[in-house]
Amino acid sequence: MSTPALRNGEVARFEEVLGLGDDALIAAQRLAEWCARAPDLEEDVALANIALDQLGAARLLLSYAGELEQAGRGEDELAYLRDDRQFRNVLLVELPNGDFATTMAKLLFLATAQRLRYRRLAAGSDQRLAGIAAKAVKESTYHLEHAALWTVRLGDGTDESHRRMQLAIDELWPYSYELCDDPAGGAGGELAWQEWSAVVTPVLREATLTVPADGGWAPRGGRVGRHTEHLSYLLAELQVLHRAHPGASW
Amino acid sequence: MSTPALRNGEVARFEEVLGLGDDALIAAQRLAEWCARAPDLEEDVALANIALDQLGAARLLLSYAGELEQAGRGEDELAYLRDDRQFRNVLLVELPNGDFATTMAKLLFLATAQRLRYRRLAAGSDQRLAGIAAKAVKESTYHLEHAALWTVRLGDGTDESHRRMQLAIDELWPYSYELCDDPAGGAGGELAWQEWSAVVTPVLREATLTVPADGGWAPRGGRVGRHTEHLSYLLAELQVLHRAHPGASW
Amino acid sequence: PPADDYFHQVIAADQKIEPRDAMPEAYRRTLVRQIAQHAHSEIIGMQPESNWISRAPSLKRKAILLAKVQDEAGHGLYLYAAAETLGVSREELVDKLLTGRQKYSSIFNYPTLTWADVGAIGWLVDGAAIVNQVPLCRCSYGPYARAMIRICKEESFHQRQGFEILYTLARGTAAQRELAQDAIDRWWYPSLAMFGPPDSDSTHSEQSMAWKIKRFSNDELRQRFVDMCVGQAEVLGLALPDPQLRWNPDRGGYDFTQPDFDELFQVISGDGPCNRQRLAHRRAAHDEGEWVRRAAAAYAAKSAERRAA
Amino acid sequence: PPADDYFHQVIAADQKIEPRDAMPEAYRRTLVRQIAQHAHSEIIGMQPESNWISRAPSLKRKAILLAKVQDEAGHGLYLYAAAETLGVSREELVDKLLTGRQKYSSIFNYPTLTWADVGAIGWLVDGAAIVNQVPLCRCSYGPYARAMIRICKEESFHQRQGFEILYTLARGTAAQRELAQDAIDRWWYPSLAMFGPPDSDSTHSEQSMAWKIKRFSNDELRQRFVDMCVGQAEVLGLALPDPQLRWNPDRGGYDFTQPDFDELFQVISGDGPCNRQRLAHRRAAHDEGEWVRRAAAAYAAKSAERRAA
Repeated sequence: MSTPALRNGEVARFEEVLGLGDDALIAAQRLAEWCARAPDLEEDVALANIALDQLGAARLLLSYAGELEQAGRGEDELAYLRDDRQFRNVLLVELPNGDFATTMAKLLFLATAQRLRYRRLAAGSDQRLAGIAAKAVKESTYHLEHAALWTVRLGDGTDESHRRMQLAIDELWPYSYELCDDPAGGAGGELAWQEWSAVVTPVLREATLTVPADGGWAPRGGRVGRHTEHLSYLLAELQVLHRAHPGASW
Repeated sequence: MSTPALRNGEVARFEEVLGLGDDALIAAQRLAEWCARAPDLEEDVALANIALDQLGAARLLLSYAGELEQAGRGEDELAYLRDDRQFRNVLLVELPNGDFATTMAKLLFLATAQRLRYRRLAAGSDQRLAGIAAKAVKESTYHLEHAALWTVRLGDGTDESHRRMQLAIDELWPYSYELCDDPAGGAGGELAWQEWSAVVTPVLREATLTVPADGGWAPRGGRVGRHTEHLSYLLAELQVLHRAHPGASW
Repeated sequence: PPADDYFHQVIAADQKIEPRDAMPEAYRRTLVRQIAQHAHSEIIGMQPESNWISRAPSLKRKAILLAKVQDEAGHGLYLYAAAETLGVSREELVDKLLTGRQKYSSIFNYPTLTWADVGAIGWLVDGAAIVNQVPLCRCSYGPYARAMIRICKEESFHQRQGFEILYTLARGTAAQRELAQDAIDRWWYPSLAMFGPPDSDSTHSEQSMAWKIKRFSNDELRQRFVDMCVGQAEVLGLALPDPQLRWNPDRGGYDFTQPDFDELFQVISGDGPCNRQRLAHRRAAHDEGEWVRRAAAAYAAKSAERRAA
Repeated sequence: PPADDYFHQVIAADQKIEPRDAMPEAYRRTLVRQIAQHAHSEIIGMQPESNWISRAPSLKRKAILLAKVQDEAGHGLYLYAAAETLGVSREELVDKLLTGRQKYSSIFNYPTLTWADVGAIGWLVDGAAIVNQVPLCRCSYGPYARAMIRICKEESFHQRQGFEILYTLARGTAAQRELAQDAIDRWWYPSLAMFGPPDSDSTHSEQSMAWKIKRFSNDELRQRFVDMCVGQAEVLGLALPDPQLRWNPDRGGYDFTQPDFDELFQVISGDGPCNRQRLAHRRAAHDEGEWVRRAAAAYAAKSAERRAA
């Protein structure tokens, strides 16, 4: 992954764009697993829409990462020819979909972080990234609204849905810390986490859900390629056909 | 798959041994999925045992198939470097494990067929195959006993287990026809199916289960490489690591 | 009765029947059955294709395929909405699908074994669907005709994408070319069977023609499809698996081998390779979504109550 | 009391305590806790390794790995049986595992990310287990000591297999060699932590030593393990990730960097990378097996009734 030709700042920029691209790609892959199995047809359409947005952002980000790297890798080389130790996505996006409540909690958490980050990047000095982010921030707004709507419906729906939604929030909350880290390097985005929490917490309150206590377990590692056991299975499926035909065009 | 250097009879022998090897390999892969998730520890040990027997038979059969083919392929080339359209196993073994009743029904059906076939091969003129079959027939006897024991326990256990066992038998019964076909070519092993049924039916009766009516749907295609949608997923997982490192030794 | 007179006048004048218009009960039932079957086909049809979304060989193809399957869900929504104008609810129809009392297109009971099948479905299955559906854009029932106009536009887009997949494979590596030919070999006859039994055996056709629901016979449409495919297959550089296929200058169309109608009836009656799998998948998705739909209803009721208070 | 006298005489004479012998309640409780934790570790330890059975890179390696995981289930059985001789049931112990009231070895809360991890677990984790367990073959409680003899024999077989995996990778392609080194880098310190906290902080040790359950201190065993690994790593041609590692002729052992004990306590207290996953997996397997165990019990009861009738 290290590219000696690049200077430190360029490596950091490459890693950042790659990390955001990987987040979007893996999220798209997971969301697309819902295809033809959503709770109703409208939701089949909506989840496919969100998956398509994530996939679209992933393609732009990975293409740009490839250009920054200057090693001749395009979106497909980056998506299909790395193994899990070289992927830079946060752990949250690679976790299994679980039930619909878990998927919505994942999306709520992810879209909140993506929206904050894309908004910042859209106003940043990297014109190319700003352009990608300006498009993506609108999409994230829709994703966040959709996830928030379902979080409230499920949290404030039936006893069963409340129980499931609370369980999903409790299980995924620890992954929010890594989600808010600076994607180009290590832990420590505490300010960003407060911003994140300021968006998510009111949604949970409206949903009559208990906001988990701060602190505690905070699994990390995705940004340095130390993933969960789930990612390599996801990649095996994602990459199987591409890898079976080296050098082929599709 | 066709090897012009071989005469017709040799091709048929190659296809037969390959088919039996693929049956055992795919069955082993499915059975091993139970590892660390069986209903109790004793069953974890038993299922691993049976998976190991199947895997052992698969290795012997595929190695022999490779020799018959005379194309320089060994057990690993045959297991890891074919795609699903080139696999020759029956559909039964590639179906998902389902619940424990489904797994036991699959094993009951498979072990019965394997036992009948291995017994015949053990007395056959191909000395090499006879040797493999002589070992395998003993193992099949144990597999059959184990599956029959559970079929009876579940069939004659609780209402819940009876319901599940009956469902499994009903769902898998149609796959028994292909299972009894001549592995080297096409349909028509009706005699074999009667033999098979003569073993399975008394088990079902003892288990207080209804024996499905003969005839009706009889899915086929595995022996000519036309599988279910499940097999390519199974192979993607089975082969991912081997294929990621072409030519490597392990 | 005068109401029926109006209906027959509209049909005769090639105008549209609209939801509030009086119509013969048999016309209504025929339409409900046909539109529902069509909607179900879109929904079940999502399965064989979504089987390859996770494994699509490039990100661009993944996006195109995902968008296509999403379109199918959208088509399902239009069509259920069109059926609802005839006084049935989507829930009723879905229940009929799940309990096997209404059918969906038998073509979706074949498995997608390789990536090339995605191309073959686009080219052949969507191609056959278009040939079937273009005349339905002029169907006498307004909401159905309008839904079909929108759907046909998207379908022809899908068909082009499928053709493109095969075109790329046919010009790719030897292995890719083999995948493409293998897919066409498996999908050709099932696609021909999509036009239904031969006219000599077709049961519902005559009345549907009179009502201007149907405009052409099964065999006419099948011929049109074959004639269309032959040229396209040449452009692809792939063979259609029919040694009998040849131009007949007297008829001005291609002679071809009919599909195996026994197999078609077997698949229709429930014994295709994937009938059980497709229905089980749909039932499982429906059952697993039950608590979500219930929660949404409960929340909507609470919200309405709060607004009322 | 005289019963206790007998117990102390047996301990002093380095003989075995057997199930029917009187023993101090604290001794019994300590043993139950330790044997149960050991049994639980075998069961939970099946998970990280079975993660790679389906993907093992050759059929031979697949068979070896499957057999190894099977051995672990077998070890769990012996150990639960040994614990049962102390008057607890397997069900009770499993329940304590599933509800988090009894622990298992923290090492299994790390993920197996690549195939090389299977090698590293065999070489380092099983290696550390053997160093820990060999002295237990002389433990004062007979059934535990005898179970350990059998287990240690199999473990040393597993350790050799792990070593062999790494040896092959280290001599393979550059990518394989990288996998092997990466796995050792990740597993080295967690393996050192398997010997528990430093002697200065160890709570149960002194009494266990007196009862001859434990024979060596945590730090003694850790040193023994390090000394053993250094030479083996040289044979492998792979580096142990510790720049401080060097021979100390005064002590006659290697100086080395201690593992991060804060991390160890964090993992023990439940916050390792996979604690939740491992327990959730075990609970799911247990719950999903419930109906099967119930059916087996019902059938056994019916059969007994029939035999009685």
